[in-house]
Amino acid sequence: MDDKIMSGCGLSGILNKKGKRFSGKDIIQSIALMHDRSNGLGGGFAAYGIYPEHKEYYALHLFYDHQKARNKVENTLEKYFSIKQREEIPTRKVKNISNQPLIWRYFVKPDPNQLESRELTEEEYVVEQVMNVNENIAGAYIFSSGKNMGVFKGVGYPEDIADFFMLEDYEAYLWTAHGRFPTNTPGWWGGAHPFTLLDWSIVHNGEISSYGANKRYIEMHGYKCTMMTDTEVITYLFDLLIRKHKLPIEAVIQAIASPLWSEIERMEPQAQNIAKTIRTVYGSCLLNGPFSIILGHSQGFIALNDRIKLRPLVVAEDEERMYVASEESAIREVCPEPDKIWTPRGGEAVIAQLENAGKGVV
Amino acid sequence: MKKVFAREEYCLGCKLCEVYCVTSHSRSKDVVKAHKSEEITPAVIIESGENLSFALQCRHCDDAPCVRACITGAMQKDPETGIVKYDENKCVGCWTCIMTCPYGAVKRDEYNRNIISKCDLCSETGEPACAANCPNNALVYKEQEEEGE
Amino acid sequence: MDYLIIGNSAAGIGGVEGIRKNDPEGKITVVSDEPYHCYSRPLISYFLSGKVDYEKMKYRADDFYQKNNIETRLGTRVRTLKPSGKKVVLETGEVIKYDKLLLATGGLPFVPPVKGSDKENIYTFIKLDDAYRLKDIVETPGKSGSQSAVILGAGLIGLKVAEALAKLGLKVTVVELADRVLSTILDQEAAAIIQKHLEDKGIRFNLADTIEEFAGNKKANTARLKSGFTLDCDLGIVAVGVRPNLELVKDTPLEVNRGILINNQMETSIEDIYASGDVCEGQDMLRGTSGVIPIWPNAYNQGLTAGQNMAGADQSYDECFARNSIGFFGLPMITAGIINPLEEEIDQYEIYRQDSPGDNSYKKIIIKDDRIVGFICINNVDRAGILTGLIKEQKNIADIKDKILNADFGYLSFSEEWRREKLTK
Amino acid sequence: MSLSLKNPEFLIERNYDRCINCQVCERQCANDSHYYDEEMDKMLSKDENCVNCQRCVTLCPANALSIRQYPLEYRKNSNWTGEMINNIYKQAESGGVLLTGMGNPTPKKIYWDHILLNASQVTNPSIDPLREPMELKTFLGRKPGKLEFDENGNPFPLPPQLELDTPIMFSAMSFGSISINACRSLARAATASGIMYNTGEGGLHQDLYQYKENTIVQVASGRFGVHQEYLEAGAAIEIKIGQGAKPGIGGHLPGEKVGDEVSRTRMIPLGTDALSPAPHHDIYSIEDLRQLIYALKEATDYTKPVSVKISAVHNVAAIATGIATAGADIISIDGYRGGTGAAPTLIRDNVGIPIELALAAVDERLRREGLRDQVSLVIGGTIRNSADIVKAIALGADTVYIASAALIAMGCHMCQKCYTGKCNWGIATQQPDLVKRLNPEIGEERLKNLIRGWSLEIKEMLGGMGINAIESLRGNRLMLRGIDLNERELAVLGIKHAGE
Repeated sequence: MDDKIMSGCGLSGILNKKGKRFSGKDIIQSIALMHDRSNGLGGGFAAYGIYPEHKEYYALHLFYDHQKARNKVENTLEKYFSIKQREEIPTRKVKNISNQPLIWRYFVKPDPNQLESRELTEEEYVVEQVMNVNENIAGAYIFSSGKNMGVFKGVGYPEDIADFFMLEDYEAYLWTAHGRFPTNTPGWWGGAHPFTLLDWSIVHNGEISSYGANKRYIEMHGYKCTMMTDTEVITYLFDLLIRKHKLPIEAVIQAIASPLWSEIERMEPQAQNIAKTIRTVYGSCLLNGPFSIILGHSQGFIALNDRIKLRPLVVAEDEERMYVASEESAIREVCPEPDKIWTPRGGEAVIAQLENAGKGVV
Repeated sequence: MKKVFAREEYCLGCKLCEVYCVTSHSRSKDVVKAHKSEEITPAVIIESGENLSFALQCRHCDDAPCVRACITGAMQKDPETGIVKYDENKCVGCWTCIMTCPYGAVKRDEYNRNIISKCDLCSETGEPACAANCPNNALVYKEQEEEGE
Repeated sequence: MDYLIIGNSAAGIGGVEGIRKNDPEGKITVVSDEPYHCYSRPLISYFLSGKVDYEKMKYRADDFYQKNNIETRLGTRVRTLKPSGKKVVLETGEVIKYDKLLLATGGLPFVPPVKGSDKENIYTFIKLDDAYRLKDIVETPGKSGSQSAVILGAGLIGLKVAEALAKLGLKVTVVELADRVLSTILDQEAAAIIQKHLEDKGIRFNLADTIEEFAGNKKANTARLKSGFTLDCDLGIVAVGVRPNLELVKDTPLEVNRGILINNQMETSIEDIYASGDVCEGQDMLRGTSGVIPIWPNAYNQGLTAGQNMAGADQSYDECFARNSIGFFGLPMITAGIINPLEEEIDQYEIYRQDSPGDNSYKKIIIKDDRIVGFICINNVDRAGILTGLIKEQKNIADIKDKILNADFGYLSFSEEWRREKLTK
Repeated sequence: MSLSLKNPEFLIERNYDRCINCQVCERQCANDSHYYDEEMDKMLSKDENCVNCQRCVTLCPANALSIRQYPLEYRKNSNWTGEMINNIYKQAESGGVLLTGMGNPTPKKIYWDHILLNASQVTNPSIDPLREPMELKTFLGRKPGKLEFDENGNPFPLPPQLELDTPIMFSAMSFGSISINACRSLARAATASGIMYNTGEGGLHQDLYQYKENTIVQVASGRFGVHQEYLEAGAAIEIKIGQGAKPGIGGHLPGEKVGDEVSRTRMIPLGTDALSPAPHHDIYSIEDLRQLIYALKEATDYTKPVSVKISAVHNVAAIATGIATAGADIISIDGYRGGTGAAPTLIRDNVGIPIELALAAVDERLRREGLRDQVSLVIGGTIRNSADIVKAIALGADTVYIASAALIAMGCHMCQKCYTGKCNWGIATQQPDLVKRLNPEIGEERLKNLIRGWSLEIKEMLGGMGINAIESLRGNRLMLRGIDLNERELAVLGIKHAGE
């Protein structure tokens, strides 16, 4: 049983509601402004819409510590998936980035025979295999597993990581970014944000005091917490509640950032019943302690604060775009005069989604 | 007015009310000294039978018969506090108050001084000593209930 | 409203306090032939024996009249009462008009026609002046030890003065026509206890006898008894009783029997004239008859009731019955109500009796129709008021009669319901 | 046997400089340990009668009394301690079972004292409960593993839940073992504090039906006082299989404690011993338990959660899993140190396992079986303070039962003489003059204060951890560290050692 990793952070996100893709320059500029919120020990980005040519395939991003691990993983992948394409993720040499692992990506589909014999949904099958690799193959780590999206992260300041992965060359309709300030030095690329599972990506600033309770709850539901980070647990909670339990997003928010009982008491009867029932059943999902998170998914993002707002979070809207960031300046850096800019209350989720969002969770 | 009321269902018959009554009316205000070196008659009357007991003090009647009967004017009802008190210096020990009190709440001094002993609601400290020290709240200092309550 | 009160003792003071309960403003005048601040008449024997001084005699504080805004005419006798003009004329010639009048003139000593009772050294004993006079005599240096006192009457006054004189060292003999002491308030047994107790303290008794003559020159020196005995008599006191002081009303149309007749509201037969105390005759609640009950609490209560009614209230006092708390040489006794039922009615009564001769204790409770009508408690008088209360309330005690003599008789002896009713209010 | 070898256990010391002969001690001692000697004009004592309940010491207005261990020193011997020797004297004279009262007093390891709590520093803020909301509300009852909504967006109704304002309940203590005034105190305090009290196995006195919303009615092997109206008189029903002080045997109420009211309430003849059978004779297996659970649910129309209470015994984790699958909504586990009322001494001191280990094992097992979020877990057996509660919840409990602490709050001085029925504090007695000594208003007030004080402390500790809702503590073992524990103990508890 390892100790959990603590960290403070800066985060940023930009969505084009029309689904128009744009380069990584804006998000890099925004997160770079909050340089001081991180300490060079972790930076990362999630980008949605970057692989339109492979959009039917799960894009697996992997870190390998060594070739042996890669061989093992590829054996496994070949057994359970059909691999459409495999390649090293292009990077460039950057002064401040060193000790990088081997970084590969694979566009895969589950092997139909295997899938059938396992009697799982395609997504569950993928999750199981991701968990399997991450838990059982030493020196290998799948850090991105969604379709038409990808995570790019590593040890370094976020702007350096962006430079390293050449993100200005990618185009996405949704970007989220994260700069990390961990209080210990794991020096491991997998520990950076965003953290993902399938399409879900989480960037998170905070310290979840309820981590132990959340972790044991989520583990009871078949998840393996290998990373020992809050972010991992949060990702799994969203995955459980949204994908597996199929809860409406409002219910998920109420489970994760529950209203106070005193607020519930003041609600209208129907709302009160809903809130009370959710808290009764999902008390163990309550994220307690300071946090702000941006949950990215194929249809948009959800930005959320802890219920007593112990961490900063600002949201803005301007024409086609929705912005979210730890600091207002990080938004104004790329959008000096937004139509609307505000600070959501604690526990109040900001749900930003594509205008033509149809499928999926929201 | 506020008076001390007994709740027999909780009275233990321990007679601590007597002990604290004596102490409260002592010069020393010390339990041990009050009993060992002062001569004070407790103003509480404790009735006890099998499994039942209660403590009784002067009821401080609105229209107190003892005040009306007192031959020396020693017994007076304080118009402000409602407390029925007596002036030890005026009392001659004629016991007319004992004859008159329907509660039997006036006692003769136990040390053969020709004076009486009765409750003065010693509430300097906010609550008479008997009620304040009753270990089971069998004596409560509270407003008189209205008729019919 | 102008109030006039004639009398400055229990009934008069009761009257003042009754008026002031309802009328803090009206003018009150108190007239008394006695020159003193109101004092406690029952204490005159204590005053005589030196147990209390004048200060302690005062029935109310020095500022009583001032505080109650009373005009006083003390030491001034009322010469005439004129009900038709609603006024009185004082001996000084002053005329005082009144709207409401309270007659609280009290009683006068009853002096039977005993030969020689007008001699210099034969006294009565009901007022402070009487006490002063006696005090002066007995305190004359060198004389008291050798003096012999003869007291006619073994009632309350006679015995109290006997006690006082005995304490002062006089040789005291009490002569009483009845066959026992305190015959109106004690039965044979109780009287014997008291008599014995007084005898132990040096007082001698000649019962079932009376004085034929106080013999001597200007001063009597011998009392000759009907039985033929003679007693040395340096000092004689006639204490056979009091009678209502009716001097002021004898020439008025006020209805009078032995005393002024009043109803329970203390009203006399003339409107706006009230009477209270020893001067009047009220209903005895136990006997159902009208009579004079000359006891202090009665006087005060009647005065208080009269005063309230004079000031517009509608009070009545109907708890009139005999009751006495008295003691001799440290032996207390309390008695109330009917002590000696008439011989012919004796079977209507139940009598509970308890005595313990060793310590002079005696208790007797007289019950009629399951209700207490009278009691005697000697020595152990504690909580006797409960019995008095039961008489007043005419409480049916059928279910607790067996406990009535118990040492711990009290509220626990009653039903919980009754107890709660009494104690939780 | 004219000569008893039993020696006094206690020595009554009286400071005669202070004693005022008020006789309060004499009047307050149901064991006749004090008396006034008229000839000597002195209060004297009979040490051999003293049980060290401290009633006289507490009520003595002159502070003239103290009670000490009787200074009886046998020759030093680690095997044959004074206690062992005295017990043998007792049994050699009585030929009976050694009886005692209250929980296990032997010096066995208390794991609560080897567990330490965490607090926030820098990386996340601690929360100040005096300024910020701090939520202790807890629901007990079965919950669906996942919540489903109808077409109108409303959640399907949950099975019945007990709603607690704070994660503390008064554990089962029967009317009979404790006095009606003790029951009243518990019921009223539970009502005022928004928690539950538990009737124990003695039925429910008519006066207590009014506290229904805050009552758990117990059904035990004796079925004393169990009838339809009784089952409906609680907010929940608890089947008692075992209790911490005496796993494997049933409750025994001596006939002396079966007076009028107890006899009526239990529906047994006056003055007869109320002996609960060791097992439920309709439960010889887990499937029998299931039948009883559903019989009770049927009887109450599925409106009340059903709890099953067991002693913490060796294979408690497996048993608890069985209970969960048998349909219980709440599992209640009573540790071997716990106990109120009477028990055979050697059973109390030697049977069962510590609640801390049982709790850790059960919570872990239920999680492994995927059942923990569906069933509620209540534990008891020496919860001595609020820190014990915080540790219990962090180990995995939903809420705790307290009984000894509740009795102590009402005045119990742990003299362990519950079985005599002569409790001088009016708690474990049916003697009317003694029962009266516990004024339920005072009992209620003291219990309310205890619950309030402990709740405030729980809030302080939660706030220190940076948590503002009790559910975030539940099972949060990362908030715990062990000290002076070996690897096995740490592993069973599922916590790390301090410094790790």
